[in-house]
Amino acid sequence: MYIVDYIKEVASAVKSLATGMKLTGYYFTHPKEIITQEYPDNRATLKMADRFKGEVIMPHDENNEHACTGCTSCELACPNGSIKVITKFEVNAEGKKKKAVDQHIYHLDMCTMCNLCIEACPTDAIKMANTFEHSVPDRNMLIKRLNNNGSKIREGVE
Amino acid sequence: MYHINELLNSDNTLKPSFVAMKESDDYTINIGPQHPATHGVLHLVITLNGETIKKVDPDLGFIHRSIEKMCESLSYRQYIYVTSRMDYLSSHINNHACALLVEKALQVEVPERAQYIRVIMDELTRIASHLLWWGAMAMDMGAFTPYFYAFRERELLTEIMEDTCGARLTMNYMVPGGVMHDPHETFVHRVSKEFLPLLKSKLHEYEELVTGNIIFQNRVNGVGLLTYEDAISYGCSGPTARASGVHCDIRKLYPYDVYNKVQFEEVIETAGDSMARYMVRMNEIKQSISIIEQLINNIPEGDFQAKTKAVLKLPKGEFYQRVETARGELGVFVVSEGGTTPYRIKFRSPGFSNLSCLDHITKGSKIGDLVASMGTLDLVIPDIDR
Amino acid sequence: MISFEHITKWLQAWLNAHMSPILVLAVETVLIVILAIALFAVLGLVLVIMERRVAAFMQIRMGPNRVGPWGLLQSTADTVKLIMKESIVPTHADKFLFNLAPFIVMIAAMLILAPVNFAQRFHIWDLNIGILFITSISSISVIGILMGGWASSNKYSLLGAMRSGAQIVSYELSAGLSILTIIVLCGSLKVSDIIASQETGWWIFKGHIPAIVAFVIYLIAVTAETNRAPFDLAEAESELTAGFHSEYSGMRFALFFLAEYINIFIVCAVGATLFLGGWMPFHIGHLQGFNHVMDYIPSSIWFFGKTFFLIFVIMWFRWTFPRLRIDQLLNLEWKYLLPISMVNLLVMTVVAIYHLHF
Amino acid sequence: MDNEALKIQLTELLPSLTFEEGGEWLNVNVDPNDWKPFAAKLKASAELYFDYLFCLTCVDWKTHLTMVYHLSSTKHRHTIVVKCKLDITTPVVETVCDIWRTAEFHEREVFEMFGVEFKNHPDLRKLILPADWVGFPLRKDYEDPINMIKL
Repeated sequence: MYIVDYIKEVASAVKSLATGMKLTGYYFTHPKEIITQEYPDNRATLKMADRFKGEVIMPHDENNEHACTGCTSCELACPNGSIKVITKFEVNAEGKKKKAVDQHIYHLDMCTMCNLCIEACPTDAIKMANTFEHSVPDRNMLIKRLNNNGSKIREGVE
Repeated sequence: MYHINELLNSDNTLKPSFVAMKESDDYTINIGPQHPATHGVLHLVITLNGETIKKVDPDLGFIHRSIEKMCESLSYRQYIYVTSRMDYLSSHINNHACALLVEKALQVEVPERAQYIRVIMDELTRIASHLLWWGAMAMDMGAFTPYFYAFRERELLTEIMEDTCGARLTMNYMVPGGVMHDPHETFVHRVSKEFLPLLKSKLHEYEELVTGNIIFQNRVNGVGLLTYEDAISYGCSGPTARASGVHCDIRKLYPYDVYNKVQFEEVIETAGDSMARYMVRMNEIKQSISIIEQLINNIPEGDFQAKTKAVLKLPKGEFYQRVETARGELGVFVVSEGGTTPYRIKFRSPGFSNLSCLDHITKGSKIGDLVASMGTLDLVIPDIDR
Repeated sequence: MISFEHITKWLQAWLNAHMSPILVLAVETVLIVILAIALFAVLGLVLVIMERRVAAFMQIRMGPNRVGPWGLLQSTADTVKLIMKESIVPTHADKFLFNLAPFIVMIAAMLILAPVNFAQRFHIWDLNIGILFITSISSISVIGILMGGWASSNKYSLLGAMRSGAQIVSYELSAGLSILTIIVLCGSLKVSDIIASQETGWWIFKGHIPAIVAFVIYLIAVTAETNRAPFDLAEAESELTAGFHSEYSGMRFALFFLAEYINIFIVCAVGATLFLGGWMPFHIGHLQGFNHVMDYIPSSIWFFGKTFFLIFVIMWFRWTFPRLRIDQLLNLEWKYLLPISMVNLLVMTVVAIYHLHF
Repeated sequence: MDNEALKIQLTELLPSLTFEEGGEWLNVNVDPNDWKPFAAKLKASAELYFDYLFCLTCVDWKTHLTMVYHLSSTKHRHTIVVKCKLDITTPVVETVCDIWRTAEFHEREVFEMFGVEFKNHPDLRKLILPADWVGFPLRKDYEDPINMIKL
């Protein structure tokens, strides 16, 4: 019967629409399902994943010493040229000339957080920090010098 | 708009290249490069007759970064990370293809633990990609709400990725010889105890909200018909081709890593329309869940990375590696001269071939059908442009 | 108890006592215009914030919650922004029609307000062909949309306008027919008579199945007529970016936007009047106690409550369903809604002739 | 079909073929003038039935260009790689987009990136690059005026 089919068709169409409305109606009446995180408000409790790749940093210990030998492995490993290591020659206690890092320049604006420099570093001198709020008013402020002023290489790191 | 001097010769006659433009009665519309339905910077010049489409002419290149040229100056460790930027929704799988190619060329034995992790990551990426596609496609159809439901599940997934890989979208987790880190200690628990049960409990919502909806079904049934022969001839792959009945799942045909150890079905539909493509992807989510369930609790102990040399040099020759991304078959073709960088690299991206059938499948349909077809082809523009 | 009726009566008496009749008319006209515009502004703001909150809750989000308490001032802030924005007129646009179009849409929406009974004996102009007036004036807004789409000299706008034209013209039929089903029952086009005829019960309860069918068809048809999802093909942002108002910006865009919400309010008000008894309280048979409690609630609250319930339903549609395709949209009208509403009207006529309704 | 059987079959179709071993798949070198009829036979032959062109690209060897076609059969699951050596100054080859429709887009890409002209291509326009672009970016002698890495 054509009429019966017609009515069945209409009825099943209405049913399918009603199931959809039931679902949205459920979420409308259950505000507890809301998943929004209000970001600037929850800054205090917000915890980033500990492996989150935010930016490259060079940890310094309390004596203002780091582990960077200035070997430029990271510079070579970087695919976009965002690391530039400027080396100098230092004269150590025995009077020998030794290569050391003068400035470890890091371009955060060009970095893609690929982690290849960290993998390449033989002395674990650099690591990824899980900071993420990098916005600055001027692009040049994203060019950073990773080694602190007056810092020197830790004893025993070759 | 053209300036009048660009249009006319000095003797006030129309320049030859604009004669066709003037004489044609065609009603052309530019869909894109900025358009809500293209999900990126795809430019389609469509010719209309009323609401009916006469011709679709894609114009690409708005996000072309020439990754192939870039890779010619990158080492075999570095070129992996660039491929995350191609099909950013299946970045793990792109990286996997590149890592596999280097391993194949250098004959590196990848530890079994790394293989398991890679396959789990691939499938998680596939789920994430299909979820996002599901939401975005529903949005193309005019239903906004599914997008948020899909992102709710995907959010947990990206958090799991973030724990292990340190990034949410472009992870760069695969390295030649294995993976970069060991999975996070909560990884197994979060995937098997949190994510999979959540996703399984929400799958019925997708069916209630979109799949069963009569309006949606009318929008996609019989729309964008791609026959078996055309699917092969146009070089379609992945869910697009499988919806036309083509057996083309690289995971089944040419298994890599531990895909030959897991049981899963190659999802095949035969209708070839948008609904079939939709159903293939929805069922693929279920298959991916089953693959992950088989692997997640059986990850063997051991190394997560094989020992490789610091500087990788591929032997002279040509290498081709293909994998199944969420969109289809990704082929990496490397010509090596024996150096540290590829001499020539070609990425056979699934989106590029899938896009080429768009004109064919939308001819004679309405503008709404174009959007539906584009939605179910699951185009990712950086994947097309590379 | 203070009601709108008392206020208007007192105002009328006070004005008559102090002024000549012509001046009274003038003052009242000015007052009504100010009130109508104020109502428009308030309704626009309230409906926009309501839509955003409803959408947000259905989409497991929070929605606007920063400006003012619970984000209530968000739409006010948006309005200020829209007023301050530059209204760009495209170079090749027909400037006269382009500027005129939003006002036509807006004026059409404003005119329909006249016969609506907001509360017991509180209305602007209770003319004897009120419902006819509403159906005819509501057809004008399509001219504004066509005008705007054509004058923008934008292909998306033109397509959207043509879609809108086809859509509104067809859906007016079934909207009109479902309105007729109720007119057949109460035998008057005057809005206050229609409401008065529902004193013993609302038509949706009294009118058997035909009234319910007519109600559903009315809801679907007016959703289409106001260009709301799932029938928002004239805008269809995933196909035509923004359809007929692609080229509009600033306050002109805001007028289109506002008119859409006012139209929703009006069609829902008409729906509430026809099917849900307007400002009539909810009564159950002879339960005197219950009925008295219901009577105690002011009539304006009844009216706005019913109207906003219908608006919520239309919003619910929007945030659940995907959009139809243009040929499916017309199929739905000509192959389903129109035949059903015609048969429905016939059945209702039989019901009315033999007094089968309650 | 394994490589040896493929070799015999292919030589029957075109005796002037040369083969290269060593890669994952059988490499076949074809003269560009013979390529089009050979391609048609590859698709038409019931035993070979190469219906799936899954990769089409070009390699710049500085002295010459090489077109590389990766062909596979969805029925028999065998794969070959066909190579055509083209002259670098006037690279011309017949189009195959009437045999494998996917070639249309891939050939347009190769056309703009390498400057290979495909004879009888129905719509040989620039696909990715702007219409007024000068030069062929993926050739080895192309110098990018703005090179981010060298900056």
